[in-house]
Amino acid sequence: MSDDIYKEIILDHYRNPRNKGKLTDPDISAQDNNPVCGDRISIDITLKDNVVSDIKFDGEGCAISQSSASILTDMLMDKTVDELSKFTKDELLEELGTPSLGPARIKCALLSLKVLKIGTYQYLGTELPEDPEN
Amino acid sequence: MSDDIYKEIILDHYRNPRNKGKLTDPDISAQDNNPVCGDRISIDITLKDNVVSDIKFDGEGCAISQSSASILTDMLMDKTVDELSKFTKDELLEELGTPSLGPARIKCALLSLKVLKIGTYQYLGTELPEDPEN
Amino acid sequence: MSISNFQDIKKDFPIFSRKINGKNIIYLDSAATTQKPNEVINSISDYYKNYNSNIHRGIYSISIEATELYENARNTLAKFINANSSRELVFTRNATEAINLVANTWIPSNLKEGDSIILTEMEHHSNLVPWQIIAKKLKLNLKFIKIQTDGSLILDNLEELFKENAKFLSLTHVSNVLGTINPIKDIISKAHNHGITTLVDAAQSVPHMSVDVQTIDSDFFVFSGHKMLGPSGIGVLHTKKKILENMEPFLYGGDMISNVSLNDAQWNEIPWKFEAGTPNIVGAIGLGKAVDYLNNLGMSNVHKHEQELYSYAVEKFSDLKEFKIFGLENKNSTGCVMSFSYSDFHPHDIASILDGESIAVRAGHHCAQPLMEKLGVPATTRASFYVYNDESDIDKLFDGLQKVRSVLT
Amino acid sequence: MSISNFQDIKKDFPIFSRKINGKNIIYLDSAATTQKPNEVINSISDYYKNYNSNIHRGIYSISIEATELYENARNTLAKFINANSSRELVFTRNATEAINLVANTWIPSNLKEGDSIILTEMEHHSNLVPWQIIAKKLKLNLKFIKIQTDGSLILDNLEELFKENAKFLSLTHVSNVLGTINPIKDIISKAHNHGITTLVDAAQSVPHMSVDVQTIDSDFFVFSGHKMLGPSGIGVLHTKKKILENMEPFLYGGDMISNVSLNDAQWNEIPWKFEAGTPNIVGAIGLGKAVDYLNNLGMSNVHKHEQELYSYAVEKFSDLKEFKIFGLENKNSTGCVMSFSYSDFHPHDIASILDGESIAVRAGHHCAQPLMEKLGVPATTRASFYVYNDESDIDKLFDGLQKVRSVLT
Ligand SMILES: Cc1ncc(COP(=O)(O)O)c(C=O)c1O
Ligand SMILES: Cc1ncc(COP(=O)(O)O)c(C=O)c1O
Repeated sequence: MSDDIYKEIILDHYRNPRNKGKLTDPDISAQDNNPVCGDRISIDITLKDNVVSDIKFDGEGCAISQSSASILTDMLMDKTVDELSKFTKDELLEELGTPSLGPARIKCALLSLKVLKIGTYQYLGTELPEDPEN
Repeated sequence: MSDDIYKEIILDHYRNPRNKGKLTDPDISAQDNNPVCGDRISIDITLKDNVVSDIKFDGEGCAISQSSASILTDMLMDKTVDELSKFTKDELLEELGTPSLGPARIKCALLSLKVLKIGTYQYLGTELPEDPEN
Repeated sequence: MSISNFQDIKKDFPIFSRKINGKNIIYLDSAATTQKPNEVINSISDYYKNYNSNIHRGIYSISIEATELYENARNTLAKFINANSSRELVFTRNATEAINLVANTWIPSNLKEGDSIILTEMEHHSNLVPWQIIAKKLKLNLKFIKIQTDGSLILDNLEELFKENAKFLSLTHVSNVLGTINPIKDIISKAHNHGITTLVDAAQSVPHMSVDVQTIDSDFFVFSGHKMLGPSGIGVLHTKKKILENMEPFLYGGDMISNVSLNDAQWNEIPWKFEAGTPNIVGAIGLGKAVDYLNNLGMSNVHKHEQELYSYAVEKFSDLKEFKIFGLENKNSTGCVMSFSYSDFHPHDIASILDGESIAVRAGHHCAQPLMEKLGVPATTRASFYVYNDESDIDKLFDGLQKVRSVLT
Repeated sequence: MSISNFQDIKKDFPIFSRKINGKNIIYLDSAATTQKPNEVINSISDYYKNYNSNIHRGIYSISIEATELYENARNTLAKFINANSSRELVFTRNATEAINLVANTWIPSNLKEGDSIILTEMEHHSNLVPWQIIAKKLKLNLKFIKIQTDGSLILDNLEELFKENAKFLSLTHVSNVLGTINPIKDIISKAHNHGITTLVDAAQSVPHMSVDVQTIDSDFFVFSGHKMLGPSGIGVLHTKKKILENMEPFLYGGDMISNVSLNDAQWNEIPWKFEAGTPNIVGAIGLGKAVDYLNNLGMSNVHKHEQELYSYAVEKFSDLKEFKIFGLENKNSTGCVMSFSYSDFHPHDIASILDGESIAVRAGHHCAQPLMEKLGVPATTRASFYVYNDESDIDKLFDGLQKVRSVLT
């Protein structure tokens, strides 16, 4: 609920996003937007032997949603599909360094995770849980 | 808003209503009810040379509505039709001795006047005003 | 817990310090609306003084706090009626709006010409007129569960009524005229056996007894905040999640949408999909506080308190000449309502003369004209009790009725 | 009257005594909802402490007093907008419900397949989505008066739009995103020439300038109490008497009926015919007090105050690099709203960082997604002003925006 949420790591990724762009022929690909604020994130993943070999995100929106996507994609390199599907929001929020984002901004921070879950469940052919990012 | 409204004249007419009943072949005849409380009043009037020669009321309901009908009919004997149509609520309320009945009960007190107005306007063939009892 | 244990609580309700013509108010009209404890009144001021802001969309602190207060109130209400999830609760203006919401949304998508809606003869106008209207519009039939003069429903021919094209049943949990508690769990279970969807008008039950919507198994369940110590202008519609999710919205506008273009819109999730425009935020928060207050008393104590008051009244009035309590024979009653006739005195005169003694009772048809016809009277006088009433209120009513006789005879 | 003359009034609003992290709240979100003065908050407590009871039907003193307070509030509101009669005013929950009421009652009885409803591209979702829905249901067409990027309506082709099957026009008086004042008197008069019935969404005008529904000559006119110092959960629908009298009711239940049998019902007179169930009594009374407060300030002073604040802001921000006010070119604006973009900083980040300075602004589409598309942005940051704002609030906003830049670059 204050500028405390703009930690150094968030500002760093906001200013210099990693893994930004698209992949051609990704194995996993999904996108979603937050209708309230218009933030938009897409994630493309290429797998090799069921392990993330390349990952990119694209999108636009606030510093929180964009840096969180950048940070998340950084964290997913070399993970297995199973690990992707089990990745928790706590892992992401801890890395962001802002465990108490508050209800208004947490959706921004978790948008990329939601997109990851949508893509992974689609890839696995299993049904998406009600609140996939939680 | 208290028992102060039960003046002696009201109680007298409530206990011994005057002019109660029906007329055969009245010149003016009307009835109405107060949907909120179910009070019901009818008034019959016979005219001779445009003057009230006989008048009766009938109905059921609270002490206020019934005694007011009794008092009103007493006041109308020998009046001309023109006088009936111009009869004011103030005249009636003054006679009732309760000028400040309060909004909840005033409709009971004025029901008979409303019925009189309905009947008189009908007889005259003129349009009833929006709030005939006022 | 004896009646006396609740006696001190009049102090919690500031209106009882007001004097009219030097007399304290003897308030016996809680079935119309209840008085409010300091906790509720203060929660309203507190909201306006510290948190007031628009909810759901704000990024700043007070808006986040206000949203939390509003949604916590929903949680409190959900627990109070033991809902499966707070997302099954929609805030409305009152019970009436909640019933209209169902009549306008669920009914047209699920019933068709020739289908029947079942009601009872003891319904409040709010649980009668909306069904008359939608029945006319869609060419549905209305059928009525009849009542006996003791105020209980005639239930032997339910199977008969529930056969054929019966698709929807709406009935009151507790009668606002007689206090009768209907065996809704049984009736609903039978209705469900026939595939009939059900609505319970709980406007007079939720304030007076503990209820459990999961046990009752109602599909829709409605009540009003102002009848249970809560503020003006807030009510609740509880609906089973599966049903609510599949319903079309009722009102359209801000907050209930997720996405809008010039010619199209998508809806927000439940329950917000049903809350268009800026809601009565403070109403919801105050109602949450009212529930806290009731929980503190304990709903079974509330029920017991009213039953004891009612018994005390019945005993006290048993000697009064020409005094008749409607539905007295019926033992299955909340005890929160006592409708009576007194000699041939008109209820309006009784109420007016009692008002002179600063006693507030209701006179009229209590928005239940069809039931009045059944009782064979145009109107009754109704004294209704709540947590803050005590024996002395009933004693005052008794004295007041003596006064009525002396004035009118 | 200069800006400074209003400065002392922050004291009337208790929320400005609250501190968050040691800082006073700089509230710049009044277009979403306004803060409440002590007079309004106290009138609510006072009602619950002294008069609380159900209205219209009670014979006892507090019910009569409560009814008077409620109906006096209606009179106060009627005078405030210069209605011909207080019986033309229906209390609703909010502007949104008022619009839905018209869409659900007047439209189906008066429009038929192929007819058109005219809107504008700057409508709030509440004045857009209800028309989308009824248009789909009745196979009506929606047509839009377009806007230019300065926020003004393009009015040269009105005659074109109003021809053919145009039957209804609904438009906002003042834009909640840009503050633009639309020339509604002119537009309505042209619409009436074509026999088109009109609704004005006055949610953002009534709080900020003096309005006169007889001069405007609108057929329907709606606004919300919470945006004009009033309580939660109360709004107003004003309708010309002739129209209101001929309209079918919207919601059905207690209080709106005059007579009920099991299968039929007759309606009460206007406006009560449109107020089903126990209304938000305290909401209406509190709104009456809010109007008293505004009348005391004088609506032309309120308008002037906001214009002066806006000018001050425009001047102050003119030097700020990469700062853009939307609709600035438009001179016909209330001055109560300043929507802006700032560099490529996202509105949510701006609002979050400002919140750290205890400054409340709104970020988002402001329930006006179609307008956002027109402006070519997904969202804006919006600062909105009201009677209690002063230059120092704008100075703080300026400092806050410096902070935003330093955090984000
Ligand atoms: C122009 C306009 N119309 C309608 C509304 C809806 O008001 P409410 O949410 O009080 O119904 C708003 C409020 O945001 C508004 O600004
Ligand atoms: C049984 C019953 N149902 C419905 C209602 C309507 O409640 P409200 O006016 O709060 O909508 C009442 C209130 O009188 C009631 O007693």
